[in-house]
Amino acid sequence: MVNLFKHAKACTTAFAVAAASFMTAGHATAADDTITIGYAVALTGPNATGAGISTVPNYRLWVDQVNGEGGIEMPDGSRKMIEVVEYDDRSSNEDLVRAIERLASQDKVDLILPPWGTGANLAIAPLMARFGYPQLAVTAVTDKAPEFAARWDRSFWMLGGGHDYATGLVDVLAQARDAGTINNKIAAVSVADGFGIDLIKGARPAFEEAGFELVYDESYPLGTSDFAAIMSEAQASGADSFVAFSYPPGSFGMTKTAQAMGFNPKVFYISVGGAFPIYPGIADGKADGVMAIGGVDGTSDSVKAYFDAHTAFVGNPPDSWASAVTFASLEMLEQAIGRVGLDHGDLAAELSNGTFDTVIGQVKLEDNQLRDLWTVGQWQNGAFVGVGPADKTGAAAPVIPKPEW
Amino acid sequence: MFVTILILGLVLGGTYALLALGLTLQYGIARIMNLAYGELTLAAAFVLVALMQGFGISPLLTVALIGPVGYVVGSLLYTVMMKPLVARSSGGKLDVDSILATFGLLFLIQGVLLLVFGPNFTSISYLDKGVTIFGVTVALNRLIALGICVVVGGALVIALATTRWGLALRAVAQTPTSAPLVGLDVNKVARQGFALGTALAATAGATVAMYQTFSASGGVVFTMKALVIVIMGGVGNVGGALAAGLLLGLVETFVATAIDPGLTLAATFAIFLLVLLFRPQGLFGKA
Amino acid sequence: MKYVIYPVALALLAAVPFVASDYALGLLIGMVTYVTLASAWAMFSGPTHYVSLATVAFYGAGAYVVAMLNEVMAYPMILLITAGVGAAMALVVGLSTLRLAGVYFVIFSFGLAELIRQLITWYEINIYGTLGRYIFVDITARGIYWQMLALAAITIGLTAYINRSRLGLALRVIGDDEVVAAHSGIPLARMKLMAFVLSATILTLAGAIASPRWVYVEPAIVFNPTVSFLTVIMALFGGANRLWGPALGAIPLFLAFEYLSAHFPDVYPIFLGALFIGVVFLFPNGVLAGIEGLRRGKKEETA
Amino acid sequence: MSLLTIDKATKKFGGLTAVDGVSFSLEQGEILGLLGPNGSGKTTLINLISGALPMTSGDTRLNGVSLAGKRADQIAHAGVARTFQLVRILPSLSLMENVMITAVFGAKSHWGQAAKDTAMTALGRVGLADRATASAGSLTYIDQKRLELARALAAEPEVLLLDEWLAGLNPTELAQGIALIRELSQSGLTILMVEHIMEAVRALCPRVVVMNSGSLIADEATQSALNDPCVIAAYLGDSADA
Repeated sequence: MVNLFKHAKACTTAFAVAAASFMTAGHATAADDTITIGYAVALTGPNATGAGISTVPNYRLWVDQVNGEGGIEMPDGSRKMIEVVEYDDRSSNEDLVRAIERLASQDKVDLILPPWGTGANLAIAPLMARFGYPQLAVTAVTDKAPEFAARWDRSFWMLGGGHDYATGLVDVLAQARDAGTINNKIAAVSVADGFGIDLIKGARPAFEEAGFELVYDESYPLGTSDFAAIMSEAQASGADSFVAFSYPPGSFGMTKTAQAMGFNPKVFYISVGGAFPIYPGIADGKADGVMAIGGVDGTSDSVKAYFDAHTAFVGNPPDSWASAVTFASLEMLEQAIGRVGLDHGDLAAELSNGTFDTVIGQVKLEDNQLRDLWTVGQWQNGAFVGVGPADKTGAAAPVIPKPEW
Repeated sequence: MFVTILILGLVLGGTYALLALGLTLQYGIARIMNLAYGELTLAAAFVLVALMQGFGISPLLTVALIGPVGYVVGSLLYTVMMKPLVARSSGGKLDVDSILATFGLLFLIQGVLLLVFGPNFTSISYLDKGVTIFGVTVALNRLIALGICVVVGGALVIALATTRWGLALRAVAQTPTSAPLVGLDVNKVARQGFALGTALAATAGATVAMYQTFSASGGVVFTMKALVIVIMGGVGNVGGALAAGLLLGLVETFVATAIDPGLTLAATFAIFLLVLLFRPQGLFGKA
Repeated sequence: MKYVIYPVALALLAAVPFVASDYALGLLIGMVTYVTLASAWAMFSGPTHYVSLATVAFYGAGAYVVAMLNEVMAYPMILLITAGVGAAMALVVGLSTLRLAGVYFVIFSFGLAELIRQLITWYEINIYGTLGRYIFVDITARGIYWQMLALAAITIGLTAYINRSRLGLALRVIGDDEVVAAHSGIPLARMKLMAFVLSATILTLAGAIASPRWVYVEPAIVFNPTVSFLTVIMALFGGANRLWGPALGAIPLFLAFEYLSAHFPDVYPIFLGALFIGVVFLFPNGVLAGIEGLRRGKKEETA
Repeated sequence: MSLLTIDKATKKFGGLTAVDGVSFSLEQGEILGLLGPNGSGKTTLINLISGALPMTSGDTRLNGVSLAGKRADQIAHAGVARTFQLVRILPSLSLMENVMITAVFGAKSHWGQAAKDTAMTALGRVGLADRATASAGSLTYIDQKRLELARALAAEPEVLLLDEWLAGLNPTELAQGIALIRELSQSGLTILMVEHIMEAVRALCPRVVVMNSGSLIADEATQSALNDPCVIAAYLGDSADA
């Protein structure tokens, strides 16, 4: 559960740090013993919720850690402290684009970290390409990642596409069905937004191919707050598996509604929000067995260390999907700088071809994309762990049927 | 299926109606179209969660106690912010002024909420138990909201219709210019109306916190929903708002169950716009 | 004299990109965009006092038209179609809503952006089959700036022309008293509709021109209600009844917001809120009128 | 043919009939008084003629052309101008602009210098010509009334509807006002005036029509109407207000 007071404190401190760091940003580039890193993310507006979980805390944590170790190591073994230039894009792509122009042409920062969101990352991609900065887009889920990686050759796409997650889920469900644990009926709902539509479009043919029958398949508008009608329809559909391609308000609302009405499908799958640290609190401590998008290696020590560090620095653990990947992308950047320095072309080449040790294990990009991803996770014994793909190192066995609420 | 729609719809409608009661009072009596209404409800929701997590205070206690707090806040707001506007202008100019001023208030409260509570989604689990009525399971916390709505709304309707105080409120609501002629202190009555509206907004917000996920930037959604209901019920018409809220719940549930969940919001807006265009006095008002 | 000053000033502004940095150009684009939006908004809402919160409904629609058509036709053609779409939308909306008075019109316009967003979402999902479109148009930031500058000049020029025309007089009368307007022989509906359509067409075009900078559009991104709010406050801040009022409101506020988002991101909404309240209380007719009032007061004192 | 004919004009508000089958007519150049106790439907009738309210049934004809169902601006354009019982000026406009609008949007559709000339002439007739550029918001009550009349005159109307234009004036102003209306009438303008001030009615109107409870109860020469028992009863029945 979020501790509101603690959060407020963390927020003000972070704000003070950011403000202080900005004051010095103007002449920072002149100094040789620092490197300036800039980013523009949503600190206010509708995107602030997403950025506030997956992006901003990780950026701040990483900078804190690196500077705590004396700075980023350069190829010659020297270390440079990181100075941060942080802007608020107010959840508007127009403001975001301008902020990137500002970082690149006014502040002349050494590196630019990406914003939160698919649309935001796409909006800045042409600019980043024009200025030559490498762009490690994490919080951008798009099936067109291969196209984009080819279009802007210094862009890297780290979180896959809707199709990956949809087929990953179908694989997990197909195994359970083949084992006779669940029937072949699926009730699916999707949020009427780019993300939800991408996923359901990927899932429909995948379900069909695997021999599943979609007995309930509806989308609901962004902003829906009441799920009683949808959930009672899903319950009446006779499906053993409930699948929601949803955003946090929907994921949370459906969980509560299912609990209240005693809807106990054998598989209960939700999307964004399911891997958030506040989820078990929302599920009234009964999160075990709930599946959701994403996941981390539950057996990995580095993941555990990362979670502890995040909790200590921010006040709450990270989410178990995009956060770890975000942090890993920063570690990649750090290691790439250590190998080739700050030249953008060399950095991009190294990111593209190199192999990196990160919290999520050894990472090697394929065609500028991270393909070795957790697609399905599940709450098991109070932790959210990756269960699919089943052949991925550290994959836990899915618990199906889910224990009743 | 009919029973399901009826019960789910009424429960949902109850939460909607509760949300709209305060707004209709504020505009009906105080003539202030308060666009910061949703932020006021949000503030109450955050207070409930903070009290529960920080001090272990039972949400139900907060729901009971936040009304009076809201009344005081509303009274202050009216005196400091709205009264000068009312004193300066009336009619259409007041409408525009109050909309712009409360717009400012909207951002102000939102900014403070962001600063204090952060941008993240907030959600608690409280009384998420199911209760079965005629074979349909509904969440207890939503049922409580419906109960509060029926009790408070019913009491308001009766009080407005039968008491001296209610008569004064109605007199000011109908003809603010001639109310002083019969010895009514219009400013006082308007302040009471605005404060009462704020109290209801706070109560509704605290109730919302029990069953819904919310974040600091989501207040406008509540304002929009309340506005739709207020317009449907007829501005200033408490009974109308109650009926319209329940009706909207039924319609949304019907559309989600029988037609397509994707069209629930579209249906809401369609009804809203049709009422605005053809019966701006509301579904239940006189022509 | 002004027939010399204005073209020269415009030419100078048009030449700025040759010396400005990318960021300065970005700032200019933003500034000119809001000058256009606020001026176009004031074209209708200034004299009539019909406060419209529907700016983003048109601005966003313009962007969406570009997103839908950028792969199938040439850019100038798209702009023409955008203007047509904006005018048609405004005609439909105007015909049905301009008889609503005061608060009802405000509420309606508040809901309109949301309605259009819902309709486009529904259309994209059910007819087009997916949500989110890409704009890959070969237009540079300079190109966008020049187009927006031209649109701003047209908007202000058109406002000046309207102010001196029958339409302008009719709108001012309507803003003061619709009953008198009608009894003076002013066809209320036609006059309001004309101004509304002109204003909305410009807003739609502004969205179309600005959109290539976004690359990817989705209803939630495009129909950002903040655009409507900022437009209103900028126009009112400068003075919606004056030719240069909206522009003079837009530029300082835009720069102030830019400064805040860099230095005090967390207090930006608080500042915006305080500004709204301050304008309503201190400058009900805009800063320009406020300054004039002060000056007049001083003159009278000294006289 | 009469210039303006009111034919069975009827207005119902829900169950209440405010104007009930009223018929009368005005000849070219005539000045006719419309009398009746408060609430008898006089202003409603003026509103029906000027198009401020739509008729429930009945018709008005100007020069034989039906005005029923027309909007206020169309009726104004056809040549009917009016003043309002509660004076309505446009405070944010100058006197010149206040008056010019009817010249611009009235029957003649003047523009540019012609509109200004028409407006100046109208302002001159009511004695406000020297203050043409002042803001209308700064005027005294009597000057606001004058301004409103000037606005009606600048429309160069065929029929002028005056709704208690003389109410609220002091004796000196009243004498001026009566003289002004007489002058307008003598210049050939057709006038229908609602008036409570009997002194003015006697001085200006050879003929009156009288309404009570929405119906027409008298249409005759002023002297005989004021002695008509029906009319007296109507006024006495409502003596508190009359």
